[in-house]
Amino acid sequence: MDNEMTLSFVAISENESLARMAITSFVAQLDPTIDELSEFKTIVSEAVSNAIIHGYDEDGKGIVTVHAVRDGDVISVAVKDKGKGIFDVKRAMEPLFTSKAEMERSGMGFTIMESFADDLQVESEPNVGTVVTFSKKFYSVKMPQIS
Amino acid sequence: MDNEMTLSFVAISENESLARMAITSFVAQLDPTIDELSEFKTIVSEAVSNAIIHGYDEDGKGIVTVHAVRDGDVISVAVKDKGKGIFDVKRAMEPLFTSKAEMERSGMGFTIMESFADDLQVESEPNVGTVVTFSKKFYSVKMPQIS
Amino acid sequence: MNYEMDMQLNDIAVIRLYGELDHHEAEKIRSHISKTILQGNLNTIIWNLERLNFMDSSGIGLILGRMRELSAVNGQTIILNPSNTMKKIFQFSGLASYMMDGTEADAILHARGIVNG
Amino acid sequence: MNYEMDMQLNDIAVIRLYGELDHHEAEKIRSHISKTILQGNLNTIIWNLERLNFMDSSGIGLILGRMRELSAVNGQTIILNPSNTMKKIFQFSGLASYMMDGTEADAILHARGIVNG
Ligand SMILES: Nc1ncnc2c1ncn2[C@@H]1O[C@H](COP(=O)(O)OP(=O)(O)O)[C@@H](O)[C@H]1O
Ligand SMILES: Nc1ncnc2c1ncn2[C@@H]1O[C@H](COP(=O)(O)OP(=O)(O)O)[C@@H](O)[C@H]1O
Repeated sequence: MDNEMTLSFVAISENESLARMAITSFVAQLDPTIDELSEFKTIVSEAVSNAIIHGYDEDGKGIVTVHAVRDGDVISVAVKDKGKGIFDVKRAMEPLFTSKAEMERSGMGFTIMESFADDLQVESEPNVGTVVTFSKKFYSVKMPQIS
Repeated sequence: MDNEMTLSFVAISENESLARMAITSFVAQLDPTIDELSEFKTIVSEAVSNAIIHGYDEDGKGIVTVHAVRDGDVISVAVKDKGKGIFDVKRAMEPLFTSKAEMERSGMGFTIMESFADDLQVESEPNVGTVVTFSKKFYSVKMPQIS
Repeated sequence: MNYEMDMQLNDIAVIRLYGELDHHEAEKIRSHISKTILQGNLNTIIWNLERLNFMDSSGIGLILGRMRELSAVNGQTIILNPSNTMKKIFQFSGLASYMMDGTEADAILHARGIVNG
Repeated sequence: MNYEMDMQLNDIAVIRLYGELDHHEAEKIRSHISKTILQGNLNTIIWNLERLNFMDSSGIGLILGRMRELSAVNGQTIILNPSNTMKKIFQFSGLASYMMDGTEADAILHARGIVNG
Protein backbone atom coordinates (compact mmCIF):
# COMPACT_ATOMS: atom_id res chain seq x y z
CA MET A 1 0.00 0.00 0.00
CA ASP A 2 1.58 3.27 -1.18
CA ASN A 3 -1.23 5.64 -0.40
CA GLU A 4 -4.77 5.53 0.89
CA MET A 5 -7.65 7.95 1.25
CA THR A 6 -11.27 7.86 2.33
CA LEU A 7 -13.74 10.58 1.42
CA SER A 8 -17.30 10.63 2.69
CA PHE A 9 -20.03 13.19 2.15
CA VAL A 10 -23.78 13.65 2.31
CA ALA A 11 -25.96 12.75 -0.65
CA ILE A 12 -26.33 16.04 -2.51
CA SER A 13 -25.48 16.36 -6.16
CA GLU A 14 -22.96 19.20 -5.60
CA ASN A 15 -20.69 16.57 -4.08
CA GLU A 16 -20.25 14.73 -7.36
CA SER A 17 -17.58 17.26 -8.32
CA LEU A 18 -16.03 17.03 -4.83
CA ALA A 19 -15.52 13.31 -5.34
CA ARG A 20 -13.99 13.86 -8.77
CA MET A 21 -11.63 16.55 -7.49
CA ALA A 22 -10.40 14.39 -4.62
CA ILE A 23 -9.86 11.38 -6.84
CA THR A 24 -8.14 13.54 -9.47
CA SER A 25 -5.67 14.72 -6.86
CA PHE A 26 -5.11 11.18 -5.59
CA VAL A 27 -4.51 9.82 -9.09
CA ALA A 28 -2.30 12.79 -10.05
CA GLN A 29 0.48 11.21 -7.99
CA LEU A 30 0.86 8.65 -10.80
CA ASP A 31 1.22 11.29 -13.55
CA PRO A 32 -1.65 9.83 -15.58
CA THR A 33 -2.24 10.74 -19.21
CA ILE A 34 -5.23 12.98 -19.91
CA ASP A 35 -7.23 10.03 -21.24
CA GLU A 36 -6.37 7.76 -18.30
CA LEU A 37 -7.40 10.45 -15.86
CA SER A 38 -10.64 11.32 -17.59
CA GLU A 39 -11.70 7.67 -17.85
CA PHE A 40 -10.93 7.22 -14.16
CA LYS A 41 -12.90 10.33 -13.22
CA THR A 42 -15.81 9.09 -15.32
CA ILE A 43 -16.00 5.78 -13.47
CA VAL A 44 -15.98 7.56 -10.11
CA SER A 45 -18.51 10.12 -11.29
CA GLU A 46 -20.93 7.40 -12.43
CA ALA A 47 -20.65 5.39 -9.23
CA VAL A 48 -20.94 8.42 -6.96
CA SER A 49 -23.89 9.88 -8.91
CA ASN A 50 -25.67 6.53 -8.67
CA ALA A 51 -25.18 6.41 -4.91
CA ILE A 52 -26.56 9.95 -4.54
CA ILE A 53 -29.43 9.66 -7.05
CA HIS A 54 -30.49 6.03 -6.83
CA GLY A 55 -29.16 5.00 -3.43
CA TYR A 56 -30.46 7.98 -1.48
CA ASP A 57 -32.79 9.91 -3.82
CA GLU A 58 -30.57 12.95 -3.13
CA ASP A 59 -31.88 13.16 0.42
CA GLY A 60 -28.95 15.21 1.75
CA LYS A 61 -28.62 12.83 4.69
CA GLY A 62 -27.27 9.50 3.51
CA ILE A 63 -23.49 9.16 3.50
CA VAL A 64 -21.53 8.16 0.39
CA THR A 65 -18.01 6.86 0.96
CA VAL A 66 -15.20 6.72 -1.59
CA HIS A 67 -12.21 4.67 -0.51
CA ALA A 68 -9.09 4.61 -2.68
CA VAL A 69 -5.82 2.71 -2.38
CA ARG A 70 -2.73 3.04 -4.51
CA ASP A 71 -0.43 0.04 -4.91
CA GLY A 72 2.34 0.80 -7.38
CA ASP A 73 0.63 1.80 -10.61
CA VAL A 74 -2.74 0.31 -9.70
CA ILE A 75 -5.48 2.28 -7.99
CA SER A 76 -8.41 0.46 -6.41
CA VAL A 77 -11.58 2.24 -5.44
CA ALA A 78 -14.72 1.32 -3.54
CA VAL A 79 -17.80 3.56 -3.71
CA LYS A 80 -20.28 2.68 -0.99
CA ASP A 81 -23.74 3.76 0.08
CA LYS A 82 -26.19 2.50 2.69
CA GLY A 83 -29.15 3.40 0.55
CA LYS A 84 -31.98 1.49 -0.98
CA GLY A 85 -29.88 -1.08 -2.81
CA ILE A 86 -30.47 -2.90 -6.08
CA PHE A 87 -33.01 -5.70 -6.34
CA ASP A 88 -31.65 -7.26 -9.54
CA VAL A 89 -27.99 -6.36 -10.11
CA LYS A 90 -27.72 -8.28 -13.36
CA ARG A 91 -30.62 -6.39 -14.89
CA ALA A 92 -29.39 -3.05 -13.51
CA MET A 93 -26.09 -3.56 -15.29
CA GLU A 94 -27.65 -4.06 -18.70
CA PRO A 95 -27.00 -1.19 -21.13
CA LEU A 96 -29.88 1.30 -21.23
CA PHE A 97 -31.60 -0.05 -18.13
CA THR A 98 -32.59 2.79 -15.82
CA SER A 99 -35.18 3.16 -13.09
CA LYS A 100 -35.11 6.96 -13.44
CA ALA A 101 -35.91 7.63 -17.10
CA GLU A 102 -37.98 10.64 -16.00
CA MET A 103 -34.76 12.26 -14.73
CA GLU A 104 -33.17 11.66 -18.14
CA ARG A 105 -30.82 9.02 -16.78
CA SER A 106 -29.49 7.14 -19.77
CA GLY A 107 -29.00 3.73 -18.19
CA MET A 108 -25.41 3.72 -19.49
CA GLY A 109 -23.62 4.25 -16.16
CA PHE A 110 -22.68 0.63 -15.43
CA THR A 111 -21.77 -0.02 -19.08
CA ILE A 112 -19.36 2.94 -19.03
CA MET A 113 -17.91 1.92 -15.67
CA GLU A 114 -17.32 -1.62 -16.88
CA SER A 115 -15.71 -0.44 -20.09
CA PHE A 116 -13.33 2.00 -18.42
CA ALA A 117 -12.36 -0.06 -15.36
CA ASP A 118 -9.97 -3.01 -15.43
CA ASP A 119 -12.44 -4.97 -13.34
CA LEU A 120 -15.61 -3.91 -11.67
CA GLN A 121 -17.80 -5.58 -9.09
CA VAL A 122 -21.18 -4.57 -7.80
CA GLU A 123 -22.48 -5.89 -4.51
CA SER A 124 -25.88 -4.76 -3.41
CA GLU A 125 -28.71 -5.73 -1.12
CA PRO A 126 -32.13 -4.08 -1.06
CA ASN A 127 -32.49 -1.69 1.92
CA VAL A 128 -28.91 -2.32 2.97
CA GLY A 129 -26.89 -0.58 0.30
CA THR A 130 -24.51 -0.89 -2.60
CA VAL A 131 -20.75 -1.16 -3.02
CA VAL A 132 -19.09 -0.70 -6.40
CA THR A 133 -15.42 -1.71 -6.44
CA PHE A 134 -12.99 -1.44 -9.32
CA SER A 135 -9.33 -1.00 -10.08
CA LYS A 136 -7.32 0.46 -12.91
CA LYS A 137 -3.67 0.20 -13.87
CA PHE A 138 -1.91 3.36 -15.07
CA TYR A 139 0.64 3.18 -17.88
CA SER A 140 1.53 6.73 -17.12
CA VAL A 141 3.62 8.68 -19.57
CA LYS A 142 5.38 11.37 -17.55
CA MET A 143 4.88 14.83 -18.97
CA PRO A 144 8.13 16.76 -19.50
CA GLN A 145 8.78 19.15 -16.61
CA ILE A 146 9.49 22.83 -17.19
CA SER A 147 12.82 23.88 -15.62
CA MET B 1 -26.14 21.77 8.17
CA ASP B 2 -26.08 22.32 4.40
CA ASN B 3 -23.21 20.06 3.48
CA GLU B 4 -20.65 17.86 5.17
CA MET B 5 -17.55 15.95 4.16
CA THR B 6 -14.84 13.92 5.83
CA LEU B 7 -11.54 13.19 4.17
CA SER B 8 -8.90 10.97 5.71
CA PHE B 9 -5.55 9.87 4.36
CA VAL B 10 -2.21 8.46 5.42
CA ALA B 11 0.59 10.77 6.57
CA ILE B 12 2.61 11.36 3.43
CA SER B 13 3.37 14.82 2.19
CA GLU B 14 1.81 14.21 -1.27
CA ASN B 15 -1.54 14.30 0.49
CA GLU B 16 -1.23 17.97 1.43
CA SER B 17 -2.42 18.86 -2.07
CA LEU B 18 -5.18 16.24 -1.87
CA ALA B 19 -6.55 17.96 1.23
CA ARG B 20 -6.40 21.36 -0.45
CA MET B 21 -8.14 20.10 -3.59
CA ALA B 22 -10.97 18.51 -1.62
CA ILE B 23 -11.48 21.60 0.52
CA THR B 24 -11.32 23.84 -2.55
CA SER B 25 -14.12 21.86 -4.14
CA PHE B 26 -16.16 21.93 -0.92
CA VAL B 27 -15.75 25.69 -0.53
CA ALA B 28 -16.41 26.33 -4.24
CA GLN B 29 -20.10 25.76 -3.54
CA LEU B 30 -20.13 29.20 -1.84
CA ASP B 31 -18.59 31.00 -4.85
CA PRO B 32 -15.74 32.42 -2.77
CA THR B 33 -13.55 35.26 -3.96
CA ILE B 34 -10.01 34.33 -4.95
CA ASP B 35 -8.64 35.83 -1.73
CA GLU B 36 -11.20 34.10 0.49
CA LEU B 37 -10.44 30.78 -1.14
CA SER B 38 -6.68 31.12 -0.96
CA GLU B 39 -6.76 32.12 2.71
CA PHE B 40 -8.97 29.15 3.45
CA LYS B 41 -6.70 26.78 1.56
CA THR B 42 -3.73 28.18 3.45
CA ILE B 43 -5.27 27.44 6.83
CA VAL B 44 -6.05 23.87 5.79
CA SER B 45 -2.61 23.41 4.26
CA GLU B 46 -0.87 24.55 7.47
CA ALA B 47 -2.96 22.32 9.72
CA VAL B 48 -2.66 19.28 7.48
CA SER B 49 1.09 19.73 6.96
CA ASN B 50 1.55 19.97 10.72
CA ALA B 51 -0.37 16.76 11.30
CA ILE B 52 1.75 14.96 8.69
CA ILE B 53 5.14 16.45 9.64
CA HIS B 54 4.89 17.02 13.37
CA GLY B 55 2.11 14.65 14.37
CA TYR B 56 3.38 11.61 12.50
CA ASP B 57 6.91 12.45 11.27
CA GLU B 58 5.60 11.58 7.76
CA ASP B 59 5.46 7.90 8.69
CA GLY B 60 2.99 6.98 5.92
CA LYS B 61 0.87 5.10 8.44
CA GLY B 62 -0.86 7.57 10.74
CA ILE B 63 -4.25 8.83 9.57
CA VAL B 64 -5.07 12.52 9.20
CA THR B 65 -8.75 13.45 9.11
CA VAL B 66 -10.24 16.63 7.71
CA HIS B 67 -13.89 17.16 8.58
CA ALA B 68 -15.78 20.09 7.07
CA VAL B 69 -19.32 21.34 7.57
CA ARG B 70 -21.11 24.11 5.71
CA ASP B 71 -23.86 26.07 7.45
CA GLY B 72 -25.10 28.89 5.26
CA ASP B 73 -22.07 31.00 4.48
CA VAL B 74 -19.92 29.63 7.29
CA ILE B 75 -17.59 26.67 6.87
CA SER B 76 -16.18 24.91 9.93
CA VAL B 77 -13.26 22.55 9.71
CA ALA B 78 -11.54 20.15 12.09
CA VAL B 79 -8.12 18.72 11.22
CA LYS B 80 -7.27 15.78 13.43
CA ASP B 81 -4.34 13.47 13.99
CA LYS B 82 -3.59 10.73 16.51
CA GLY B 83 0.09 11.53 16.52
CA LYS B 84 2.57 12.65 19.06
CA GLY B 85 0.66 15.71 20.24
CA ILE B 86 1.89 19.04 21.58
CA PHE B 87 3.37 19.35 25.06
CA ASP B 88 2.95 23.12 25.39
CA VAL B 89 0.26 24.45 23.04
CA LYS B 90 0.70 28.07 24.14
CA ARG B 91 4.38 28.01 23.30
CA ALA B 92 3.79 26.13 20.03
CA MET B 93 1.43 28.88 18.90
CA GLU B 94 3.96 31.66 19.38
CA PRO B 95 5.19 33.20 16.11
CA LEU B 96 8.48 31.68 14.96
CA PHE B 97 8.39 28.76 17.38
CA THR B 98 9.23 25.54 15.58
CA SER B 99 10.53 22.17 16.71
CA LYS B 100 11.75 21.37 13.19
CA ALA B 101 14.04 24.25 12.25
CA GLU B 102 16.35 21.72 10.54
CA MET B 103 13.54 21.08 8.05
CA GLU B 104 13.28 24.82 7.39
CA ARG B 105 9.91 25.07 9.08
CA SER B 106 9.35 28.74 9.78
CA GLY B 107 7.27 28.47 12.93
CA MET B 108 4.64 30.71 11.33
CA GLY B 109 1.97 28.06 10.75
CA PHE B 110 -0.23 28.76 13.75
CA THR B 111 0.18 32.54 13.36
CA ILE B 112 -1.05 32.34 9.77
CA MET B 113 -3.91 30.02 10.70
CA GLU B 114 -5.04 32.36 13.48
CA SER B 115 -4.84 35.40 11.22
CA PHE B 116 -6.82 33.87 8.37
CA ALA B 117 -9.47 31.99 10.39
CA ASP B 118 -12.40 33.66 12.14
CA ASP B 119 -11.65 31.62 15.21
CA LEU B 120 -9.21 28.83 15.80
CA GLN B 121 -8.80 26.34 18.58
CA VAL B 122 -6.05 23.84 19.20
CA GLU B 123 -6.57 20.88 21.46
CA SER B 124 -3.69 18.54 21.94
CA GLU B 125 -2.43 15.88 24.31
CA PRO B 126 1.05 14.34 24.14
CA ASN B 127 0.93 10.83 22.64
CA VAL B 128 -2.80 11.12 22.00
CA GLY B 129 -3.00 13.61 19.18
CA THR B 130 -4.04 17.05 18.05
CA VAL B 131 -7.23 18.64 16.76
CA VAL B 132 -7.24 22.05 15.11
CA THR B 133 -10.72 23.49 14.60
CA PHE B 134 -11.65 26.73 12.91
CA SER B 135 -14.42 28.40 10.97
CA LYS B 136 -14.66 31.11 8.37
CA LYS B 137 -17.54 33.16 7.03
CA PHE B 138 -17.65 33.82 3.28
CA TYR B 139 -18.86 37.18 1.98
CA SER B 140 -18.84 35.72 -1.46
CA VAL B 141 -19.13 37.95 -4.46
CA LYS B 142 -20.59 35.82 -7.21
CA MET B 143 -18.55 35.88 -10.38
CA PRO B 144 -20.59 36.75 -13.48
CA GLN B 145 -21.56 33.62 -15.39
CA ILE B 146 -20.88 33.25 -19.09
CA SER B 147 -24.08 32.52 -21.07
CA MET C 1 -20.25 24.81 -15.47
CA ASN C 2 -21.21 27.42 -18.01
CA TYR C 3 -22.69 27.26 -21.45
CA GLU C 4 -23.42 29.60 -24.34
CA MET C 5 -26.24 29.23 -26.80
CA ASP C 6 -25.88 30.88 -30.21
CA MET C 7 -28.80 31.00 -32.63
CA GLN C 8 -28.07 30.85 -36.37
CA LEU C 9 -31.01 32.17 -38.42
CA ASN C 10 -33.48 30.77 -35.83
CA ASP C 11 -33.23 27.20 -37.07
CA ILE C 12 -29.82 26.11 -35.73
CA ALA C 13 -28.65 26.41 -32.12
CA VAL C 14 -24.96 26.08 -31.33
CA ILE C 15 -24.59 25.14 -27.67
CA ARG C 16 -21.07 25.51 -26.28
CA LEU C 17 -20.47 23.67 -23.02
CA TYR C 18 -17.65 24.64 -20.66
CA GLY C 19 -16.20 23.00 -17.56
CA GLU C 20 -17.57 19.72 -16.23
CA LEU C 21 -20.93 18.21 -17.13
CA ASP C 22 -22.33 15.82 -14.56
CA HIS C 23 -25.75 14.99 -13.17
CA HIS C 24 -25.76 18.11 -10.97
CA GLU C 25 -24.89 20.45 -13.83
CA ALA C 26 -27.15 18.73 -16.34
CA GLU C 27 -30.12 19.28 -14.03
CA LYS C 28 -29.23 22.96 -13.77
CA ILE C 29 -29.13 23.72 -17.50
CA ARG C 30 -31.61 21.26 -18.97
CA SER C 31 -34.83 23.24 -18.60
CA HIS C 32 -33.30 26.44 -19.94
CA ILE C 33 -32.05 24.72 -23.07
CA SER C 34 -35.30 22.84 -23.42
CA LYS C 35 -37.37 26.04 -23.31
CA THR C 36 -35.39 27.57 -26.14
CA ILE C 37 -35.93 24.52 -28.27
CA LEU C 38 -39.65 24.43 -27.71
CA GLN C 39 -40.13 28.16 -28.29
CA GLY C 40 -38.50 28.65 -31.68
CA ASN C 41 -38.32 27.22 -35.15
CA LEU C 42 -35.30 25.19 -34.22
CA ASN C 43 -34.49 22.10 -36.23
CA THR C 44 -30.82 21.54 -35.42
CA ILE C 45 -28.66 21.51 -32.29
CA ILE C 46 -24.90 21.56 -32.58
CA TRP C 47 -23.31 20.63 -29.25
CA ASN C 48 -19.82 22.10 -29.26
CA LEU C 49 -17.88 20.12 -26.64
CA GLU C 50 -14.44 21.51 -27.48
CA ARG C 51 -14.17 23.36 -24.17
CA LEU C 52 -15.94 20.77 -22.05
CA ASN C 53 -13.34 19.26 -19.73
CA PHE C 54 -15.41 16.39 -18.42
CA MET C 55 -18.65 14.59 -19.16
CA ASP C 56 -20.22 11.46 -17.73
CA SER C 57 -23.39 9.64 -18.79
CA SER C 58 -25.46 12.65 -17.72
CA GLY C 59 -24.32 14.18 -21.00
CA ILE C 60 -25.92 11.28 -22.86
CA GLY C 61 -29.16 11.89 -21.00
CA LEU C 62 -29.05 15.61 -21.76
CA ILE C 63 -28.37 15.16 -25.47
CA LEU C 64 -30.82 12.27 -25.95
CA GLY C 65 -33.51 14.25 -24.15
CA ARG C 66 -33.08 17.19 -26.54
CA MET C 67 -32.99 14.82 -29.55
CA ARG C 68 -36.36 13.56 -28.43
CA GLU C 69 -37.71 17.11 -28.27
CA LEU C 70 -36.33 17.83 -31.75
CA SER C 71 -37.79 14.65 -33.19
CA ALA C 72 -41.23 16.31 -33.33
CA VAL C 73 -39.84 18.64 -36.02
CA ASN C 74 -37.67 15.96 -37.57
CA GLY C 75 -34.65 17.87 -36.30
CA GLN C 76 -31.04 16.83 -36.22
CA THR C 77 -28.16 16.75 -33.77
CA ILE C 78 -24.42 17.21 -34.24
CA ILE C 79 -21.94 16.44 -31.48
CA LEU C 80 -18.90 18.58 -32.25
CA ASN C 81 -15.34 17.93 -31.05
CA PRO C 82 -15.82 15.53 -28.15
CA SER C 83 -12.67 14.41 -26.28
CA ASN C 84 -11.33 10.87 -26.68
CA THR C 85 -13.10 9.74 -23.53
CA MET C 86 -16.36 11.37 -24.59
CA LYS C 87 -16.08 9.69 -27.99
CA LYS C 88 -16.00 6.32 -26.27
CA ILE C 89 -19.00 7.24 -24.13
CA PHE C 90 -20.99 8.31 -27.21
CA GLN C 91 -19.95 5.13 -29.00
CA PHE C 92 -21.13 2.87 -26.16
CA SER C 93 -24.43 4.78 -26.23
CA GLY C 94 -25.08 4.39 -29.94
CA LEU C 95 -24.48 8.06 -30.73
CA ALA C 96 -21.28 7.56 -32.75
CA SER C 97 -22.90 8.63 -36.03
CA TYR C 98 -23.76 12.08 -34.63
CA MET C 99 -20.15 12.98 -33.79
CA MET C 100 -18.06 15.27 -35.94
CA ASP C 101 -14.68 16.99 -35.64
CA GLY C 102 -14.28 20.45 -37.14
CA THR C 103 -15.23 24.09 -36.75
CA GLU C 104 -18.69 25.38 -35.93
CA ALA C 105 -18.86 26.72 -39.48
CA ASP C 106 -18.21 23.20 -40.81
CA ALA C 107 -20.93 21.83 -38.59
CA ILE C 108 -23.41 24.49 -39.70
CA LEU C 109 -22.66 23.78 -43.38
CA HIS C 110 -23.02 20.09 -42.72
CA ALA C 111 -26.36 20.68 -40.99
CA ARG C 112 -27.72 22.85 -43.80
CA GLY C 113 -26.46 20.36 -46.37
CA ILE C 114 -28.45 17.61 -44.81
CA VAL C 115 -31.50 19.77 -44.13
CA ASN C 116 -31.63 21.37 -47.54
CA GLY C 117 -30.45 18.62 -49.74
CA MET D 1 4.94 22.29 -9.12
CA ASN D 2 7.57 23.55 -11.51
CA TYR D 3 10.15 26.26 -11.38
CA GLU D 4 12.62 27.97 -13.68
CA MET D 5 15.91 29.50 -12.66
CA ASP D 6 17.40 32.19 -14.89
CA MET D 7 20.92 33.49 -14.25
CA GLN D 8 21.67 37.14 -15.04
CA LEU D 9 25.41 37.73 -15.41
CA ASN D 10 26.15 35.09 -12.76
CA ASP D 11 25.29 37.33 -9.85
CA ILE D 12 21.51 37.46 -9.97
CA ALA D 13 19.20 34.44 -10.08
CA VAL D 14 15.58 34.90 -11.09
CA ILE D 15 13.55 31.98 -9.76
CA ARG D 16 10.07 31.64 -11.23
CA LEU D 17 7.73 29.42 -9.24
CA TYR D 18 4.65 27.83 -10.82
CA GLY D 19 1.69 25.96 -9.39
CA GLU D 20 1.39 25.29 -5.66
CA LEU D 21 4.21 25.57 -3.14
CA ASP D 22 3.69 23.54 0.02
CA HIS D 23 5.89 21.49 2.33
CA HIS D 24 6.01 18.58 -0.11
CA GLU D 25 7.05 20.73 -3.06
CA ALA D 26 9.48 22.85 -1.05
CA GLU D 27 11.34 19.70 0.00
CA LYS D 28 11.57 18.65 -3.63
CA ILE D 29 13.16 21.84 -4.98
CA ARG D 30 15.14 23.17 -2.03
CA SER D 31 18.40 21.29 -2.51
CA HIS D 32 18.56 22.00 -6.23
CA ILE D 33 18.15 25.74 -5.70
CA SER D 34 20.54 25.64 -2.79
CA LYS D 35 23.27 23.98 -4.84
CA THR D 36 23.13 26.68 -7.51
CA ILE D 37 23.47 29.37 -4.88
CA LEU D 38 26.46 27.78 -3.24
CA GLN D 39 28.26 27.06 -6.54
CA GLY D 40 28.28 30.47 -8.20
CA ASN D 41 29.03 34.09 -7.56
CA LEU D 42 25.42 34.73 -6.73
CA ASN D 43 24.53 37.72 -4.59
CA THR D 44 20.85 38.25 -5.40
CA ILE D 45 17.78 36.07 -5.66
CA ILE D 46 14.61 37.41 -7.25
CA TRP D 47 11.67 35.14 -6.46
CA ASN D 48 9.07 35.74 -9.15
CA LEU D 49 5.78 34.53 -7.66
CA GLU D 50 3.53 35.89 -10.40
CA ARG D 51 2.57 32.41 -11.62
CA LEU D 52 2.53 30.75 -8.22
CA ASN D 53 -1.09 29.87 -7.47
CA PHE D 54 -0.68 28.94 -3.84
CA MET D 55 1.90 29.17 -1.08
CA ASP D 56 1.76 28.34 2.60
CA SER D 57 4.39 28.91 5.30
CA SER D 58 6.71 26.42 3.57
CA GLY D 59 7.42 29.28 1.18
CA ILE D 60 8.65 31.36 4.12
CA GLY D 61 10.97 28.54 5.15
CA LEU D 62 12.28 28.14 1.60
CA ILE D 63 12.98 31.85 1.12
CA LEU D 64 14.42 32.41 4.61
CA GLY D 65 16.68 29.40 4.16
CA ARG D 66 18.12 30.81 0.95
CA MET D 67 18.48 34.27 2.54
CA ARG D 68 20.59 32.63 5.20
CA GLU D 69 22.79 31.03 2.53
CA LEU D 70 23.15 34.38 0.76
CA SER D 71 24.01 36.21 3.96
CA ALA D 72 27.55 34.82 3.77
CA VAL D 73 28.08 36.98 0.67
CA ASN D 74 25.97 39.85 1.98
CA GLY D 75 23.44 39.02 -0.72
CA GLN D 76 19.96 40.32 -1.18
CA THR D 77 16.46 38.96 -1.81
CA ILE D 78 13.53 40.34 -3.78
CA ILE D 79 10.07 38.81 -3.58
CA LEU D 80 8.36 39.79 -6.82
CA ASN D 81 4.59 39.96 -7.41
CA PRO D 82 3.17 37.89 -4.56
CA SER D 83 -0.63 37.47 -4.47
CA ASN D 84 -2.72 39.28 -1.85
CA THR D 85 -2.73 36.26 0.42
CA MET D 86 1.02 35.75 0.02
CA LYS D 87 1.57 39.41 0.85
CA LYS D 88 -0.17 38.88 4.16
CA ILE D 89 1.90 35.78 4.86
CA PHE D 90 5.14 37.65 4.15
CA GLN D 91 3.97 40.54 6.32
CA PHE D 92 3.22 38.28 9.29
CA SER D 93 6.68 36.79 8.84
CA GLY D 94 8.56 40.10 8.81
CA LEU D 95 9.45 39.89 5.13
CA ALA D 96 7.28 42.81 3.99
CA SER D 97 10.28 44.99 3.10
CA TYR D 98 11.53 42.43 0.56
CA MET D 99 8.36 42.47 -1.52
CA MET D 100 8.04 44.36 -4.76
CA ASP D 101 5.51 44.57 -7.61
CA GLY D 102 6.79 45.03 -11.15
CA THR D 103 8.55 43.31 -14.00
CA GLU D 104 11.64 41.14 -13.68
CA ALA D 105 13.58 43.91 -15.44
CA ASP D 106 12.46 46.36 -12.74
CA ALA D 107 13.56 43.96 -10.06
CA ILE D 108 16.96 43.43 -11.69
CA LEU D 109 17.52 47.19 -11.98
CA HIS D 110 16.46 47.59 -8.39
CA ALA D 111 18.87 44.88 -7.31
CA ARG D 112 21.80 46.36 -9.22
CA GLY D 113 20.94 49.83 -7.93
CA ILE D 114 21.26 48.66 -4.38
CA VAL D 115 24.31 46.47 -5.03
CA ASN D 116 26.23 49.06 -7.04
CA GLY D 117 25.13 52.21 -5.37
N1 LIG E 1 -26.07 2.89 -5.72
C1 LIG E 1 -27.24 2.47 -6.21
N2 LIG E 1 -28.30 2.27 -5.38
C2 LIG E 1 -29.50 1.86 -5.87
N3 LIG E 1 -29.73 1.59 -7.16
C3 LIG E 1 -28.72 1.74 -8.04
C4 LIG E 1 -27.43 2.18 -7.60
N4 LIG E 1 -26.63 2.24 -8.70
C5 LIG E 1 -27.37 1.84 -9.75
N5 LIG E 1 -28.63 1.53 -9.37
C6 LIG E 1 -29.73 1.02 -10.24
O1 LIG E 1 -29.15 0.55 -11.45
C7 LIG E 1 -29.73 1.23 -12.58
C8 LIG E 1 -28.73 1.36 -13.70
O2 LIG E 1 -27.64 2.19 -13.31
P1 LIG E 1 -26.78 2.91 -14.44
O3 LIG E 1 -26.34 1.90 -15.44
O4 LIG E 1 -25.72 3.70 -13.78
O5 LIG E 1 -27.80 3.88 -15.16
P2 LIG E 1 -28.52 5.23 -14.69
O6 LIG E 1 -27.81 5.81 -13.52
O7 LIG E 1 -28.44 6.10 -15.90
O8 LIG E 1 -29.93 4.85 -14.34
C9 LIG E 1 -30.22 2.54 -12.01
O9 LIG E 1 -31.23 3.12 -12.79
C10 LIG E 1 -30.72 2.11 -10.62
O10 LIG E 1 -31.99 1.53 -10.70
N1 LIG F 1 -0.33 18.30 14.66
C1 LIG F 1 0.76 18.52 15.44
N2 LIG F 1 1.31 17.51 16.14
C2 LIG F 1 2.40 17.70 16.91
N3 LIG F 1 3.02 18.90 17.03
C3 LIG F 1 2.52 19.95 16.35
C4 LIG F 1 1.38 19.82 15.52
N4 LIG F 1 1.12 21.02 14.98
C5 LIG F 1 2.05 21.87 15.45
N5 LIG F 1 2.91 21.24 16.28
C6 LIG F 1 4.02 21.85 17.00
O1 LIG F 1 3.84 23.26 17.00
C7 LIG F 1 4.99 23.88 16.41
C8 LIG F 1 4.60 25.16 15.73
O2 LIG F 1 3.76 24.89 14.62
P1 LIG F 1 3.66 25.95 13.45
O3 LIG F 1 3.36 27.30 14.02
O4 LIG F 1 2.70 25.44 12.44
O5 LIG F 1 5.12 26.03 12.83
P2 LIG F 1 5.98 24.97 11.97
O6 LIG F 1 5.08 23.95 11.37
O7 LIG F 1 6.62 25.83 10.94
O8 LIG F 1 6.96 24.36 12.92
C9 LIG F 1 5.60 22.84 15.52
O9 LIG F 1 6.95 23.08 15.26
C10 LIG F 1 5.36 21.57 16.34
O10 LIG F 1 6.34 21.45 17.36
